[in-house]
Amino acid sequence: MSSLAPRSDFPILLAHPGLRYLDSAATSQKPRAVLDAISAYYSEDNANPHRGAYELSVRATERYHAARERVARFCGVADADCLIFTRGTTEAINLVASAWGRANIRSGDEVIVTGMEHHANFVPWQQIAFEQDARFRICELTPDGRIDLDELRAMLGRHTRVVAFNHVSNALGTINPVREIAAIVRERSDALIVCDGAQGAPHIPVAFDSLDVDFYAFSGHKMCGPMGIGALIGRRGTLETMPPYQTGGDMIEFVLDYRTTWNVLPHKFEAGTPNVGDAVGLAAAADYLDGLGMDAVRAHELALVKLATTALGDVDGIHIYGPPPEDRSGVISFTLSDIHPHDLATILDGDGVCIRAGHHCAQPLMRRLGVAATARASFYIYNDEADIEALLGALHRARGLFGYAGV
Amino acid sequence: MSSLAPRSDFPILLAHPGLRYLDSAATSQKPRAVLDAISAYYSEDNANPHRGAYELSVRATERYHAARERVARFCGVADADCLIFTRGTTEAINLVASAWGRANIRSGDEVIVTGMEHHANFVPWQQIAFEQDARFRICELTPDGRIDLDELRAMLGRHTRVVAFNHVSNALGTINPVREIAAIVRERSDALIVCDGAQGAPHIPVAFDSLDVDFYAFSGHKMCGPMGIGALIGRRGTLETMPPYQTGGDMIEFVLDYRTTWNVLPHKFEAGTPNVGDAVGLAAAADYLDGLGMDAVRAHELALVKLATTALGDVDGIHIYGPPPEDRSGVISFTLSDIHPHDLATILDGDGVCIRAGHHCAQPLMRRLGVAATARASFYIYNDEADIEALLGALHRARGLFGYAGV
Amino acid sequence: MPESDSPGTSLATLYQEMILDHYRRPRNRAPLPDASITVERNNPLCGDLIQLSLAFDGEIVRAAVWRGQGCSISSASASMMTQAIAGRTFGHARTIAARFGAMLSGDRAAADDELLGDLRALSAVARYPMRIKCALLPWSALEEGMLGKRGVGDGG
Amino acid sequence: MPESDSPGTSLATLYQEMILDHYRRPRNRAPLPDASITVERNNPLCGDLIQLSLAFDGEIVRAAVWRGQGCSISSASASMMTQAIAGRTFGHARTIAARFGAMLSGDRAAADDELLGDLRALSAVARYPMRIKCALLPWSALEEGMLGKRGVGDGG
Ligand SMILES: Cc1ncc(COP(=O)(O)O)c(C=O)c1O
Ligand SMILES: Cc1ncc(COP(=O)(O)O)c(C=O)c1O
Repeated sequence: MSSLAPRSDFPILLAHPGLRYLDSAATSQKPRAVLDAISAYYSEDNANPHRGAYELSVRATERYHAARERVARFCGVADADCLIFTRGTTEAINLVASAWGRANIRSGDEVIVTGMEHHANFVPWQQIAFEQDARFRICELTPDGRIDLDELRAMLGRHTRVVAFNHVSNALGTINPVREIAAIVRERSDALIVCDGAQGAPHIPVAFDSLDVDFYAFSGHKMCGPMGIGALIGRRGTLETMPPYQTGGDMIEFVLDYRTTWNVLPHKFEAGTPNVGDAVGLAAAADYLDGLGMDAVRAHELALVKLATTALGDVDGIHIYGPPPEDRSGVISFTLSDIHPHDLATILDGDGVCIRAGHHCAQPLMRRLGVAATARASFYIYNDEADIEALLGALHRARGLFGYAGV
Repeated sequence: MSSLAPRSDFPILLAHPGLRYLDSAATSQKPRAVLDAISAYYSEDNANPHRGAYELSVRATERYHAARERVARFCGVADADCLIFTRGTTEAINLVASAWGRANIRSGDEVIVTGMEHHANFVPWQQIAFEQDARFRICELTPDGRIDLDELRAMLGRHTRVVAFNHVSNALGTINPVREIAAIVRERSDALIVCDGAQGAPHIPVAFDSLDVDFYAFSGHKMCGPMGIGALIGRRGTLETMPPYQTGGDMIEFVLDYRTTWNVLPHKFEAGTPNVGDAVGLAAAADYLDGLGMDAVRAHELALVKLATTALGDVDGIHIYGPPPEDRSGVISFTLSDIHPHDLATILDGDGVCIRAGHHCAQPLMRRLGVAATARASFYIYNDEADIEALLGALHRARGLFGYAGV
Repeated sequence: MPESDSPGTSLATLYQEMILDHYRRPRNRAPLPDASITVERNNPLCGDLIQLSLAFDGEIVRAAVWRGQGCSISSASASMMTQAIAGRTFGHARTIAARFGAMLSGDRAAADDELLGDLRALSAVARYPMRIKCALLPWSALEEGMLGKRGVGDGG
Repeated sequence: MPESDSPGTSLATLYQEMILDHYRRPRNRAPLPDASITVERNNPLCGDLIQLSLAFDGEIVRAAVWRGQGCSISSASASMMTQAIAGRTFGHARTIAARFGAMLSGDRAAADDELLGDLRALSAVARYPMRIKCALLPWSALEEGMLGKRGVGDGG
């Protein structure tokens, strides 16, 4: 099985021929097209958008506007004004928890997250619940690492103000049934539904308008785009009625001495000089991924993760977490005998195999799994069968180094 | 007078030979070295920093760390952990107003800003004062566009909780005596001093450690760096005792189910995947500017603004705002007869002269000046005498088009 | 950006006498005490502000006046607009608005349409994308002011 | 990254038997009911956690025990460290800590220093920058534990 995207599209893979990059769930590598788009923007069209009365500034404004439309199209948002550019998923969720949460969460309300959340979709809710004197509740998981929908049903009620969960778990790879969860929530409560799509948008076709969630957040750097850009998608009605998050230039209408009124969407939520360069880069990433086809991306990752799960499953002493590969994104989270994941990562690195070891910013999940850390290999469009073979070979070497037989 | 930096260092000036870019106060153009540094990072060292146990991730972490040290050195900060990377000035000030403000501003306190602030250093304070039931006060200006220090003295007292002012006004160019203002504030109150350095750091040598302010904020994109990155500098004691701003990955120590503890500085204030690419770009910008010498940058702008003030001063019907050129950065804000600044900008654009027209994100100042808008030309390292001549020529053409004699 | 062909001519067309005249001697810039509706429109990014007051009489815009501050383009546009629609049916006002919009998007036929009268002086704005918003500001206020009004001859 | 020369040998040195032995049979991993001080250190980015308890007797570290979870490097480091400092003066413990730190920064002489005893088995960590933090974690706890303690033979 070869890679889906030509490996030669990725300068870093050319620069390091022996690199087996299996940490795309942390951040993806960037195709040349994305880097060129950023450079070209700064080399031809750069100006502060919205503000100038000269052609260059109009061009910058248009580039920024077009980037928004492009990214909105990528994730199935018809009304592009409802796509707010943020620094990434973390900022997007903080925006909702802070701006919507402070205005809407009251004492006695309940805020529900799940036991598999990334800290970015856990801590902001924990903190705002504490601040607003609301009850913070954690929906537990099934033994195979899915959200326990029965428990969720039982938790929901008229006190439920927010339900926040990830589309795909970064630590387990679990793909959550977003529409089903949304239906369960809508049936039993008026809660705001917030979906952390950091591991969704890069790996699975996403059509926000048909997901029936209130907010969806993702990061550009995990989907071939640059760092420093991401998006929050919301519904017009919600976005228009909630207060702004950060205040300053561009997001205002009138600044009176003792009162300020806000600009229209999307500007209301984008205070300060926008990050046009990285937005243009993210739009180029959307072009690149749509060029491959998001269905093909998903199929490629599924094939790799199945292959890897079968191959790794035969290694003595391995334990793989989460549901079967069909229900996982291109993530395989595991431990191997008594070899600490950090040691594993170091040994694998010796063979050029880059995996992540640790709590994956999901300490609550690690506690539930009963481990301090796992090793995680994650696949993307530039990975191929050779990467899996290298991973497997390196795991055997690790076993040998730790004195296990059969190498 | 030629430009300080070779114009050929700037790809956009090569791409548009007739471009007379006089809007650097809005955003600066980028030297090739900065664009190359960003591309090189993604092409050679890209990974999610802090999190990986493989060499590539260590390299990314080191690049990020080195960028922080470099930028800290640029603005005279010995303790680099006290330099927090933000998206820009706006986010930096929102961070302080929100995190410090919510924890420290109480009913009855007073929050002071000045009449010349950019919305980014006005609206966040206005809003947090409102939210905390504190009194929002505006220190007025002298007729020549400086902060009225006598009025400031009179306003200060034991109720003063915050004094926020800009180092340099983006709309007038006024360079404020930061140290003198800080001394005045310290003498009369225990207020937190927040300095908006968006127009300071790019244009004037800044040594934070000797300024005696509590916070200093600036944006990378105004100082040859990319969009999407900037910094907040604070004092260790203040940063350590204040609560975090955004929460999520990287900024935590332990995430318990119902309680979270925070990481050390600078991580505590940098939630989520950091923007390594743009931080590396900003460090390259610091290299570039220090290569020219910030004293030389200031001298160059001063020479240009003096020249421009003299030249424009002779144009019939012109009105120039702000103090004399010696006390201004490379900014000249003006109106010309009854020609609306927008019309002026359009006409100038016909000659490739890019100026900004509008309220410059400073509506409170515009009210105080008694105008709805001004035209603003702003100079930077790549501008030269020919730019001023082009500006002058275009202004005469504008007069002609509007039927004024003497063209 | 330097314009490719004869910026002088083009700018002279943009700032032709008719425009400057309306800018300097705005028509219908007055209060309207018996206004049926007053709509405010602003461009937050440049600070331009238009306040449009309309008095209706059945299906007719009896009077249209404006106040505000803005550049020559938005001022002339407001001034001419109020002249063009006063005394007209809602349907007619809408037709003019549509033709004006078409002209600004570069429609040559619209730029020659006698229906637009003096407003044709603004046709050069189509070549200045950053100024189209200025020209449309008063029309956007008009649209809101007439929202829900059904005019004689309106198709639906 | 693939290592330039013989990753196998280098990794075999890193994970030599002595290290694995301390990892699998940690020494001094026990409670210390009469501890003078207990210090916790963690690496928030990977979740490693060390709790170090020290019992002092005058100017001597009478007992040093630890608990926690971590990789083989941090565990072996903690295990060996407690062995190396128990019964030693503050001054001596500090000297060992300094030599250990030097060894990890690549100081060859330190890596040969008999003073370090078994700890020399960790010298290969110097070639793995991402693991130096692991090896230093227990020492950072020790440093805080001894803060302000003046040892026999301390210069100042
Ligand atoms: C004085 C001043 N403060 C704050 C800002 C806001 O900076 P940014 O838009 O980069 O956040 C600017 C520039 O827009 C400025 O000139
Ligand atoms: C599921 C999930 N949520 C949120 C995040 C946070 O994204 P970012 O760090 O880009 O803000 C990540 C990745 O780090 C993630 O995997």
